[in-house]
This record gives sequence, C-alpha cells and structure tokens, in this order.
Amino acid sequence: MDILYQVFVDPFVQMVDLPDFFLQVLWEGFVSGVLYALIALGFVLIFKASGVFNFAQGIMVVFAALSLVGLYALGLPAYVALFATIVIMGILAFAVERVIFHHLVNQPDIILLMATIGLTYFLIGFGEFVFGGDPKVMITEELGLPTGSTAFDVLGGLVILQHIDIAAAVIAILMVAILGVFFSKTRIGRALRAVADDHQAALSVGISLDQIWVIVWFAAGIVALATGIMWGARSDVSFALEIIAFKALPVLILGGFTSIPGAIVGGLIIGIGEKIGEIYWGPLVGGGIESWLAYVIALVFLLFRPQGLFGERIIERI
Amino acid sequence: MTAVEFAPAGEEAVAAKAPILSVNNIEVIYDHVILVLKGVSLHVPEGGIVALLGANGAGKTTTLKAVSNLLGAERGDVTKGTILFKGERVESRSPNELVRRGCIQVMEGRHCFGHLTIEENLLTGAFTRRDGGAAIRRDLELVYTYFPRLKERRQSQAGYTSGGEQQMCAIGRALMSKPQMILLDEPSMGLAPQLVEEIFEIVKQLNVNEGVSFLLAEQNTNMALKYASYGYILESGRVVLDGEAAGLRENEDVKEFYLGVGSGDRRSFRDVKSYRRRKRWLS
Amino acid sequence: MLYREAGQFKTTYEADQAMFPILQDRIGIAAIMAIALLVPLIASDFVLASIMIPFLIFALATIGLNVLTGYAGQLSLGTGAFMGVGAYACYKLTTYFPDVNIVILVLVSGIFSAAIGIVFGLPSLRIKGLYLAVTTLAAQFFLEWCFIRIPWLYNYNNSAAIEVPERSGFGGLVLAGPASPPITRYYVVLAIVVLMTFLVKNVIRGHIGRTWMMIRDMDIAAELIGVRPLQAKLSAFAVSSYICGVAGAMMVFFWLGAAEPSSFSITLSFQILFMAILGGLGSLMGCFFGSAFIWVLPVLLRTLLPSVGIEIGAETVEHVSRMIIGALIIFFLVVEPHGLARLWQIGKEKLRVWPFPYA
Amino acid sequence: MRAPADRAQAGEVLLAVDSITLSFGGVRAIRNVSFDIRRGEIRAIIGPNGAGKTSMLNVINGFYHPQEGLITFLGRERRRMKPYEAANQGIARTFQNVALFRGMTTLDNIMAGRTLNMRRGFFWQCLHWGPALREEVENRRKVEEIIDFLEIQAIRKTPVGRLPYGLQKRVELARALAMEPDLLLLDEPMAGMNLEEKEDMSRFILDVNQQLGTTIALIEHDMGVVMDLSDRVVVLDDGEKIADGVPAEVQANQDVIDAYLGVSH
Amino acid sequence: QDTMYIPLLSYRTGPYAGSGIPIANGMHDYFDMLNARDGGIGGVKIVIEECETGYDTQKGVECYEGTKGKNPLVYNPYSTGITLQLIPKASVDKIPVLSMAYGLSAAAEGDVFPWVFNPPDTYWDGASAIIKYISEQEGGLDNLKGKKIGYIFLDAGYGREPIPLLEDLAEKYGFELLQYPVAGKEMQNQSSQWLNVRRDQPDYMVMWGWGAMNPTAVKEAVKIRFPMDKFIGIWWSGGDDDARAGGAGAKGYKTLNLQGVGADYPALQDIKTHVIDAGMGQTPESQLGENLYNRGVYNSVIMAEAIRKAQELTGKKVIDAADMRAGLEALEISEERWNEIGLGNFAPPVTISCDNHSGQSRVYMAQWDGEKWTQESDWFEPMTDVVSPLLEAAAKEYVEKNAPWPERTEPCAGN
Ligand SMILES: Nc1ncnc2c1ncn2[C@@H]1O[C@H](COP(=O)(O)OP(=O)(O)OP(=O)(O)O)[C@@H](O)[C@H]1O
Ligand SMILES: Nc1ncnc2c1ncn2[C@@H]1O[C@H](COP(=O)(O)OP(=O)(O)OP(=O)(O)O)[C@@H](O)[C@H]1O
Ligand SMILES: [Mg+2]
Ligand SMILES: [Mg+2]
Repeated sequence: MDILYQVFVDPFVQMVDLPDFFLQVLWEGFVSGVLYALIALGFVLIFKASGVFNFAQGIMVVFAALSLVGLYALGLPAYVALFATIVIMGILAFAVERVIFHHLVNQPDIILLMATIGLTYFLIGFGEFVFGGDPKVMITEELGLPTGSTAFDVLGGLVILQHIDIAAAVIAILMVAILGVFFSKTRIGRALRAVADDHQAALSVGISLDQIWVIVWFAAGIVALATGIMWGARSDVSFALEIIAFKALPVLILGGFTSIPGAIVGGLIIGIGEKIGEIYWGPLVGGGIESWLAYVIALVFLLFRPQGLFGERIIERI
Repeated sequence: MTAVEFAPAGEEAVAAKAPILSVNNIEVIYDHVILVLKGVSLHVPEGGIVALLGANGAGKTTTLKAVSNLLGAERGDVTKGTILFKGERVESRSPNELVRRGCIQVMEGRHCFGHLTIEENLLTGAFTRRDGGAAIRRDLELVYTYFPRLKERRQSQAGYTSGGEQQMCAIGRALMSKPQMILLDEPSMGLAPQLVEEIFEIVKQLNVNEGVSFLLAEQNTNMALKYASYGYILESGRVVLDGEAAGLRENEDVKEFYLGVGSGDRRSFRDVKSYRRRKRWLS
Repeated sequence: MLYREAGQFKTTYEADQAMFPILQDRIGIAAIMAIALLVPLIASDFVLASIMIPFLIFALATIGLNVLTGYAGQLSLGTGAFMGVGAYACYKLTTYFPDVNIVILVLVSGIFSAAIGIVFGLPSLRIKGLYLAVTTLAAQFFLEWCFIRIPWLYNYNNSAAIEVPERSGFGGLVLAGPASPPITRYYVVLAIVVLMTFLVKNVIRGHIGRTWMMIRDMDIAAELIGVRPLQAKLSAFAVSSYICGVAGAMMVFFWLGAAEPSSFSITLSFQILFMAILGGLGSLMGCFFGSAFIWVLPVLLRTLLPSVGIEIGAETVEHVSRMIIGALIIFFLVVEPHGLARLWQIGKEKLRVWPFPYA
Repeated sequence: MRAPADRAQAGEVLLAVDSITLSFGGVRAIRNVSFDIRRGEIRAIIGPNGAGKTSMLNVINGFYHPQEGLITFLGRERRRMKPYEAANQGIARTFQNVALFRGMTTLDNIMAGRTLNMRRGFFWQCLHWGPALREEVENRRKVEEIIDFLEIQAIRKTPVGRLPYGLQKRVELARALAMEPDLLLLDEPMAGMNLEEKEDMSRFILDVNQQLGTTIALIEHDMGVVMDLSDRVVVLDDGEKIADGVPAEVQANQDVIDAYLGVSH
Repeated sequence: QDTMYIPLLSYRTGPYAGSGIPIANGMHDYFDMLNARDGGIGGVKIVIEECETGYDTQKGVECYEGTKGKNPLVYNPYSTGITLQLIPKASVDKIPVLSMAYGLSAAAEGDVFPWVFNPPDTYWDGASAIIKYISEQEGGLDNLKGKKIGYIFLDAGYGREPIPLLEDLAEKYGFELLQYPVAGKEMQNQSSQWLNVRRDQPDYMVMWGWGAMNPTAVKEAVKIRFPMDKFIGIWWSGGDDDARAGGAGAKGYKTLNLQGVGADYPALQDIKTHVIDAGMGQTPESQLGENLYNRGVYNSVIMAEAIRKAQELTGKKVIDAADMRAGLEALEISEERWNEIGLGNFAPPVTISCDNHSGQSRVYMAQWDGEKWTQESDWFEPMTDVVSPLLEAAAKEYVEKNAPWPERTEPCAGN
C-alpha cells in the first residue's frame, strides 16, 4: 500500500506542493530537450538524406566547438572565428564525401554506420592532437550570446531562466523550421529522400550523390556547430561532450529517424520526461535513473509505433 | 495514343547515322574475381532501337550498367574496352553526368523509391532538368496519359503499389528526364499483355517523334525484334550473333530458341516434353 | 596452385557438409591451433596477458554479437551489459560456491545473461533495425545502472568494484586471481574459446542457424516458410547473450582480475560491435580478425610507435593511434565493405584461380 | 492425359476463398471475391496490373488479413491465419519480387524450405552429430533431388545474390518445392525469362503438378503459358472477379478481352 | 649508464583530461628538473615514461602489464578504479603502488597492504576534515545536528569511496546526508542533480568530482544560486580551470587542499628555469603553480624522497621496487627537509610508517577568489581518532572479502 502511495500519489503531491519548483523542472526539461533535439537534428539530416546513421555527429559537435574556441584563442575575432569554423565544417563535409562515402555507394546501412564510426575515431584523435585534451571555455559573450539569468516570482517561489537557454531554444526552433521547409518543399529535399531510399536508383535518375552528400554533411556540420556552442556554454568544451550524443539516440528513435519535427518533439518528450522522472520518481529507486529512462520512454512509444512518432512507415510488402 | 506507322530503319539509314552509343570490347569483373563480360562490343545508331537478347545470366544487365556507370555500386569494374556516348568517352563519368547528357537507364527490378509517392518518384526523374517547372508539369501529364494507372495511384507510396505499377513508375520516371537515349532493362517484365504492347508503342512513339534512341534488354524476343531495328544476342558474356532485326527473326536458331516458332506453328508449353540440353552457340 | 580443391571429391553428404571440406583449410586450421598452443613458449607475460588473452576473449564476445547481429540480423548495442551480467553472475556464484571449479562457474554464468537477453529480446518482435538498437541500449544503460545500484551484486563493497578472489582447480593450478600465471589463464581461455567457437559453428550450419539467417535476410519470407519469428529471434538473443556472458565472465576472471560497473559500459558494446562489423558480419573467422584489428593493433601501435619514432608523448601516441585506427577502419571498408573475412575470402578465390587473375 | 475441362471437374475442393474483401486505407485491393481451388489442378489467376492478384495470394497464406470473408483450407474455415501456420498446413509460395535469402547460398536457401521438417533440438545441433547429422543428411538428400529436378546443380554453392534474375526465380521455386506443399502459390514465376526458359519452367511446373500431385495456383502475365498450363482460370480486375472458367472460356470472354488481353489476342 | 624507471599512468585525453593534464605535467616536470639540476637522485637519472590510460581501467591494466617488465620502481595509477585493480596485483608482482591521496582508504593499513601507499591523507581523512571544517563554521560538532549536508559525487569507485565514512559521521553527529550521484557519462549534464539540490535546500554541498564533472557542477551551482562558500570540493575538485568555468559567480567556492598553491617556491622556480624555459615538457607557463600542477609536484616529491630514503637504507645507488617499498615505508619529510628541497611551507611534514601508509597529515581549506585559490583556513588535522578505527575495520573486511588474502611477510625496514 505504502509503495503504491509512493509511486502513484506522492510525486503528484510534491508537484502541487512546490509549484514553482515544478515549473523550474519543466523548464529544465524543456531546455535539455531542446539541446537533445539539436543533436538529433544533425543525425536526422544525414539519415534522411542518405540513409547513413551518422555516429560521428557527436564528435562533430565537439570538433566544431573546439575549432571555434581554438581559432579564437589564436587571436581571431569571435565572428571571424565563427566564419572560419563554418568553412572548416565545409571542408570536413567535402573530405568526408570524397574519402569515404564516394566509395560506399549502395552499401548496407550497417557498413555506412561503421564508416562513420571510423570517422569518429579519426576525428577524436585528430581533434585532440590539434586542440589538446583540456577543456576550454566557450566564448559565449564574445559571440554576442546572452549570459546571465532572470528570476521570476511565480506561484510563491522563484523560477530562474538562463538567457543562454532561451537563446538555445530560439535557435533550435528556427533551425527545425528552416530545415523542415527545405526538406519538404524543395527539389533538393525530394532528391535527398530518394537517395535515402535507394542509392543505385537515385544514381540512375541522375541525382548526384556526391553533391547531395556534401550538402547534407555541411548542413549537419552547421547544426553541429550550433549544438556545440549551446552545450559548450552550459558546461564547457571538451571531449566529454561527445558522450552527450548518446542522448540523441532515444530522441531520434522516438521522433523517427526521418522526421525533422520528430527530432524536436522527441527531444521535448525525452527532455521533460526524464527530468520529471528523475526528480519525482528517481529517489524511490536511488536516483540516477535518467541514464536509462530516456531509452525506456522511447521503447514504450516504439512498442506502439515501431517507426517512431513521426517516422516514415516501415514498408512491409512482399 | 496515336498509332504511328512504323517500319524498321533500313540498312542504309543505320549506316548513315553515326552511333550515339558505341561499346567497344568491354570486359567486366565483379568483386575482383568474377569475369562476366568477355569483350562485348555493340553500337546504337542515333535514333535507333537496338535489342540486346540472351538467356538469364548472359550479361545483359551488366552491359547496360556498364554503360550507365552503375557498376561501381555493385562492386563491378570495367577493366577493358571503351564506351563512347555521342562520341565521348564516358567510362569515368559519373552516372548523373551521363543523365545530364541525355542517357538514362531504367533498372531491372523496378527500384522505385519506396517511401516517396508515385508522383514524387516521377518528379525525381526530372532532377537534372533545368527547363523550368512548367515544362516538367507538362511532361508529368504526358506520363500520366501514357500510364493512366499511375495517375490513379499518384498519392500512394511507391513501396505499396503492385509490381506492375512500380514498373510503370520506373519507366515513367526515366521519361521525365527528357533523355536522348534510354537503356531499358526488361521493360515488359511483370506487365499485363496489353500494357506490354503499349510500352513498346510508347518506345516507338518516342523514337519516331522525339528521336530518342533505345538500347533494350528484353526477354520478350518476339516483341523486341518486332520493334527494334538491330539486335545483339549475348551468351555467357559474349556477343554470339548480331544483325538486322528482320534478319534475326528469320534465323533458324533464333526462331527455335527465342521465338518458339521452330518448325511450323507455336508449340504448346504443355508439349515440351523433355529438358533437351539445347545447342548453344558457344560451349 | 596451392589452394585448389580440384581432385578432392566427396562421396557423402556428411563429407560435403564437414566444417572444413577443403584439405588446405584443414591443414591451415591445424597449423593455427598448433601455433596457438605453442605461443606461450616464446611469448612474454605481457603478450599473453595483454594481447593474447584479451584477443581471445574479445573474439568470443564478438562471436556472441555476431550470432545476434551477423547471423540473426538483430542489431544490438547492449553487448557490454550482457557481458557484465555474465561477470557479475560468475562473481556471485563463486562467492556462494567457492569450491566449485571456476571454469564451470564461468560456463554456468552465461545462462544468467542468456535469461536477461531473452527478456530484452522480447521487443524485437515488433521493433526492427536501428529502432531495435534502442531496446538494446535500454538494456545497456539499465543493466549498467543495476550494476551500481544493487550492492548485493558486488557483495556490498564500498567501491562498487568486484575483485577476483584466488581460485584454483584442475589439480592445484591457480586459475584466477592476482596470483594466477598468465600462461595458465591463456590455456584456459584458449580451450573455452575454441570449444565455444566449435559449438557455435555447428549450430550455425544446422537448421537453427539457417533459421536465424532467414530472419536476417528477409523476415517476412521466413515467416511464410514456417519460421516462428519470436522463437527464432529469442533463441538468437539467448545464444548470443550466453556467449557474451561467458566472455564477460572470462574478461573479469581470466584477464582484468577486477571490474567496476563502468567496465561494461557502452564503450565496450561499441568495441565489440566494431570488431564484428570490421571482421565481417556473419563470419566466425571474421570475429577473430575483427578482434585482432580492434584490440591487438592499437596495443601494438601504442607499444611500437614510441620505439620507432623520436620522443613523442604518451598522449600523442594515443592520438596518432586513434587516427590510424580510424583511417584504417575507413580504408578497409572502402576496400571491402563486407569486412576482413570477405577480404580473406576474395584472397582465397584469387588463390584458387591463380595464376589467372579471375575465373 | 485428361483434357483440362475434364480435370477441372474432378477432385475435392482444397481451398476456397469466400467473399474476400481487403482494403488498405482508401485502396480497395480486393472486393468480394470468391473462388475455389481443387486438389490436383493448376489454377491460374490473371488480371491487369494492380488487380489484386498478389494481394489474393497474400490473403491465402496469411500475410494480409482480409476485412471480410472466409478461407477454407483442407476443410477448415478460418478468417485469418499466421503466416507460419499457413506454411505448417502445407501452403508454399514464390514471390513476385524475388524474396530469396540473399546472404545465403542456393543450397542453404533450398534447405531453408525444409525448416519445418527439421526438429532436432539445440543440444544435438551444437554437436552436429548423431541424430542431428542424420537429419541434416536426410534433408539434404531431398534437397539434392529437387536440385537435380530443377537442374541447378552448378549453382549449389553460389550466394543467391549473385545469380541472374531468372535463376533466382528458379531457386525460389526450388525452395517452395522443398516444403513439399499441398498447395503451391506461384507469383509470376516466369517474369523476366525468355522463351526457352519459360519452356523449361513450364515443364517443371507440370512435372510438379503431375508427378508430385501438388496443387498449384499460378499468377502469370504470359497468356500462352496460362492458357497452356492451367486447368481453370480466374480473372480479377480492379479487385473484382470478372471471369472464372476453363482457359478457352476465359479467353473468349469479352470483359476479359477488354480489361486485360487487349484486342490482339 | 644506470637509470631508474618510473612509469606514470597519465591521461591527457578523454573526459578527465582537464584534471589529468596539470597533474601529469607536475609529476613529470619535477623529475625532469631533478635530472637536469642534480643529475637525478643520488647521481642516478630517473627515466619517466607516461602511459596514456584515458582514465580507463582496461587501458590502465594494459599499461601496467606493458611496463612491469621494465623494472618499475612504483606505480601511480591516478584513478581509483585502476588502483583497485592494481592492489592485488602489486602484492603478487612485488611493486609498490603509490596512490597519493586517492584510491582505497583502507590501504593505509600497512600491515594488510604492505605494497600500497596513500599519503599524505586518505579519502576518509578528507571527508572527515570537511565535516570538521563545516562543524567549525557552524560553531561546533554539536551544531551539526539536524543540518542537511549534500554529497554530490562521481558515481564510480572514486566518488563512492568516502560514503561509508560520511554515513558513519552522519549517524554520529546527527546530520542528514543527501546523496547526488553523477554518472560518468552524465558528467556534463547535471541539471537534474542540481534541481534536486534546489528542492532539498541542503545547508552545505560537498563534492567528489573529477574531470569534466567539476566545472559543470560549479556552473550549475552558480545557476541555481547556491551559496558558493557553502560548496566544498575534495582536493581533487580544486582545479583552477574547474573554478574558473563558473565565472564571476564561482567566487567563494572552496576546496580542501593538501599543499600550497602558486609558484613562489624555489623548487618551482627551478622547474621554470630548468624545464619550462629550457623548452622541455609540455607545461604552459601559466599552469606553473596552479593547484593541480602543484599536486603533481607533491606526488613526485614523495617518490623522490622515498627513493632517497631507499638509497640511504640499502646503500645501493640503483634501487629496485622492493627497496622502493622499504623507502616509502620509512618516508619522512620533515619541515627542514621541505625547506631543503626548496618547498618550505609547501606542505606539512609527512611521515609514513609500516602500519600507517597514509600519514594523515594536516590539510587546509582553500577558497576561490575569482582568479586564484587563496588559503582560507589554517592547516588542521582530519578527525584521525574517528577515522583510524574505521580504516582498521575496513581493511579487515577487505581481507575477508578477498580471501585468501596473503599475510604480510615483508619486514619492516624503517622507523
Ligand atoms: N553483383 C554481382 N556480383 C557477382 N556476380 C554478379 C553480380 N551481378 C551479376 N553477376 C553475375 O554476372 C552474370 C551476368 O548477370 P546479368 O545480371 O548481367 O545477367 P542478365 O543477362 O541480365 O540476366 P537476367 O536475364 O536473368 O536478368 C551472372 O552470371 C551473374 O551471376
Ligand atoms: N500493403 C499495401 N498497402 C497499400 N496498398 C496496397 C498494399 N498492397 C497492395 N496494395 C494495392 O492494392 C492493389 C493490388 O495490388 P497487387 O499487388 O495485389 O496487384 P497485382 O494484381 O499483383 O498486380 P501486378 O500484376 O502488377 O503485380 C494495388 O493497387 C496496390 O497498390
Ligand atoms: Mg538482367
Ligand atoms: Mg503482383
């Protein structure tokens, strides 16, 4: 009886008891959801456009952020460094296409996945070689991003909003909107989806895989940069960030690998769900359930919709 | 559809026109070790329809893929020989460049984009075109008049359409690129008899009205030789016989093995009593 | 010329279905076994303890994963956790039964991870492909969490780590624990790995293995032929987790000597997955190639790089070796996407037609 | 040999589909179709593209579940079955878009058809010895018979992914035969074959039908093949049945000519 | 040319590199300086070889196996996880393990762990010192009753090590201990933990963080407006970069400390001239004198002094691992000795004995002033009286759990 009370009643009592705190939890969940969504967005871009599950997205985030901070440390002004980093991501996209995917047309998904894992290894080694392993501080202010926080008196308590978090949310939503339109409304967007379905057939109708891949990898690179800036501002820039990328997996899966809005909705469900779960139910089992709760949430959704919330229907026909 | 009077181009006509495609003595190896084409040469005259015939595994698909440069995706390589399209070497050109230059392939086994709708599939065919939305719309309507069934199913995901519908979609998609040369791999496969005829009529129409050249890999020899001007017969990766379509139709061996009109009338499938190990041109 | 099967005729289906139908292969395998047995004579403790033992253990874990992913086509990212289940099971078993031979306990502990594997395999009936990866990831992170949050598993040690107590058997040989010599552990590991590989090979070439491959290649068609998908998938999960569990127990008892929860983290899962893919999915031989590539090569690079070059820092060695590994992974995939095993196959086919370049 | 019309009258009803209706969202693929298949006959299903032929086969062996209607197989009525149950009951099939196990060799693909006949448990499988080996060899013998029958000895050990299309179709037939079915469903077995190969294939189909007594349902677009081989033909158009009868009847039916055959036939 | 060989299991890559780099630099540079300035120790050069572990236990063990054939004098695992792995191996291979102020607290019991050393203090000493400090802030141990003390820690061997002691003290002094574990892979994503902190409103926060966990925690604490002067890190959570990440808001953050900070010591100046200015090593000049860098130097001082002691005891110039063990066991760095080696006032005297391998030296509280660490309290003793019996009990328990654990056979050489 007691246990039932603790599981089914008490958490809600707590929520009502401290409504300001509950709001804060929701906000934190929202913010981490947005950040997860940003990482997931990079994955979705590449997956949607080429059927490649880009394992290297996490490391690209770190790589982009490190380049930015590193270039700034070399004495470049912040905006020049930002521009130079975008150029670097472009070069990376080009190199990735030339060296790797150009040769792996029409290979099974898992092979492409493996290739991105190889890329991950390479980028980690290369990144640490160039930038060193010590954590660096993100140049938030120099880039003109807001810092500081505002506290609101609501419901008899304080809700503290970090300005950088608000900026992150705005940027993420903008990106999702732009990319969403790009994919569904343009000629290139259609071609991208065709490539993801069947490389060989896409080639046969004259879609240039090379070009397409450079475009999406570049776009993913820019998303990675945005992600890197936002995450970097929250903690700092180091290779530890790479691990965060795993959080994007349940988001992706929940939203559906191919859906851009799915990334943001999935991100929010996961972000808010895991915060609430951790804060209100976590203590019952000793805390730390955040590490797997996201996956379990995703799993539950998947049992009802095996292709994720917004994913394309898995075609089963014979 | 308006029927156009059609006569196979005469010998002089073929000779007069320069070949739009010529394949010279190519060799293809899969997976580094499996030699599949052993010196295949063939020529498609500008505005001609050439049929490529042969048993299963003879290498028809491989030949077409070699031309359209899709072998790379199957880990195959052209190791010898040259391929010229409109007088230019194209072995090292990427497939999309070839499409842009006007040579497109309809792949065997449909290969529609399963998650895209039929209409989106057709539109991807126009990817390389730069002549504006209106022209593309017009051609889309044209494809729909060729294949009314596609219009009915235009909003369905291609992955869920029937085999024949997918075949139509694949052909229609190729037409959308406004090609000068189409490599057709088994266009009639899985189509209802009526449609088979219609497809060949479309081929003929495009050939006559728009001057599109065709290289046609086909098992329906009867049809193929009826519409083509010239034919090549492939056996185990070699060209074993070639000639004017009319001439091939009269060839005794061709009649026996490909047309089924050996001596006298059509045999009934029921009457084929034994699996005769039949004579091959090679072996 | 050397590698020809011409003239080797088989008169029975038994002979045709033998594990190594070609004489040269039989000679080859005998040679490899002989080398494996003789390695300790020349190898230093370091080679045994840090190269050979982990190499074999990883190869076994890779076989486990390969059963699931390579043969049954179910992508799993939870290998590390399943290995952990085996390790903790073995640890608990030896706590309760200190006198039972540790080798037996290692083999028994796999049963526990098989059971857990089945539970996490249940969703595979509905969820497929990359989406299934999430289930296994849930398993990975949930189990990892359990390894920390259930102190009973590590006998309430403060550090949440388990340490291998000294265990002997087979007439007084010290098999596990800090005092056991690498050579003993090497032979034990070798024996287990060879035995398990043999058993798995048998299962693979029988109808159960075929069922798995059917599910992998086209699950709908398999179902229409009469395969029960649930049974087939769960059996693959069970066998795979069993093998991974045994490998995990061996990893702790015969190699590391101790483990913390983070030893079975997602990193381990990925490491094994790399080995499986790079070696070649759906090939047992590939598992050994993959393990050698991902485990042995970096160790060699780390030990060799400093000795060839000029003075470079330890971390530079690490960076460079990572870059090299990454580049090599890409290189091999570009050369042969189907893994080292396929490369080997092509090599053999080339040999077969030698001196001609192709058949 | 008996005349086709004669054969059609004989034999009990092996399978009957009764008022089947199947729709996917808005698409009505099959509308209220009934027909039966008698033991020992070759029953052709023809119709224009998208008529619902493949869907019909899918309904019969349980891959699609019809919204309405009943299936009676071997005297048992059912609304739906699981695909593997259908296989258990003795229904085997080939597929329009080749559905071979691409990662396996020809031999393994055909052995896969024997899955239901192989029951040795895990223990013996591990050892691959004793009963397991005996069972394996027994089944291999059966498979080799089929391989001989279909003349595909040369490609026994070739991975099917490398085979040309026509041979893949033949391997698929072999796999279906390996199941020793009562009812064999063939979905366009001769698509993409030239005449010679079609003749071979016809021979195989007839032999299967006559020597093994297997009942066959055949979808095919080559009218020559259909008319020559089949005992009775059912014609679907746009999901509806428009004709049913012996080949000659069907061929003369004006609806069929309009919807499917076109004037020239 | 005789040399002595010391492998350093360092990590300059991975998520813990932020803490690992200054430590490794400090350890490395001190020996480089001795080699350059004095020609080694007792005339014998020290060969230092780093082996990159990435804070990964597997790799750590591999480093150990790979180097143990080269006659190493002593191992510095720099990871509690790796230390735990090496403890049983060390007594078999007869190589001492020096886990300076980390690792297994119970290893201070020299009778049970003759090959393991953890001077100058164990984690339990550290935890007790922090509680003692808090009690002083509150005006006495009695005032701890009813207080809430939060404990945020890296959920690994390292962060879990002090929990038994903290629980013990909580019971004894009646304060409530709230635990906030941070999983290794969630180090940079601590918002849940800090939300919980915000809800629970603990009076003090104690942190056992390492690597990327530290700067993130400091930032989060600033974010929820936790009073920074009530946020106390263990000595490993006191990297200059860790505090710097919190920006202006981090001012007031405290860390327990074992040694002085800043470069105003003759020995450190020698490092500057002989190593950094000479272009050796990888230390950027700004790092010299930072807290974790000096910690690395301290670690090397302990080794160097033990080597000297061993040379003295055995009369040999080139000593081996067994001699090193004896040297460590007889180690004594008195105030004069600190002065002699150019590190006067750097740290209090350290004495190790055969039965006490830790020494339980004095510690002090440092505070971040927004730019650098400053000494906030006097040097004070940890609660030795409480900790000692617990250590003894823990060692006993370890032996029971790891039966059969070898009896100590090594003779006691020193004092
Ligand atoms: N990817 C591949 N790898 C290895 N061998 C292949 C591959 N693709 C085709 N082959 C081999 O090449 C030969 C020719 O195949 P191809 O597909 O060109 O024949 P085809 O004439 O088109 O036959 P079909 O009429 O059956 O389509 C066959 O023997 C086949 O086994
Ligand atoms: N799973 C499905 N989802 C949606 N529509 C489907 C599905 N399966 C079949 N259809 C539709 O049902 C109709 C009948 O399809 P079916 O495959 O049975 O045709 P068919 O008679 O076999 O044609 P073909 O001769 O071209 O193979 C088609 O229009 C097809 O698009
Ligand atoms: Mg073909
Ligand atoms: Mg069909």
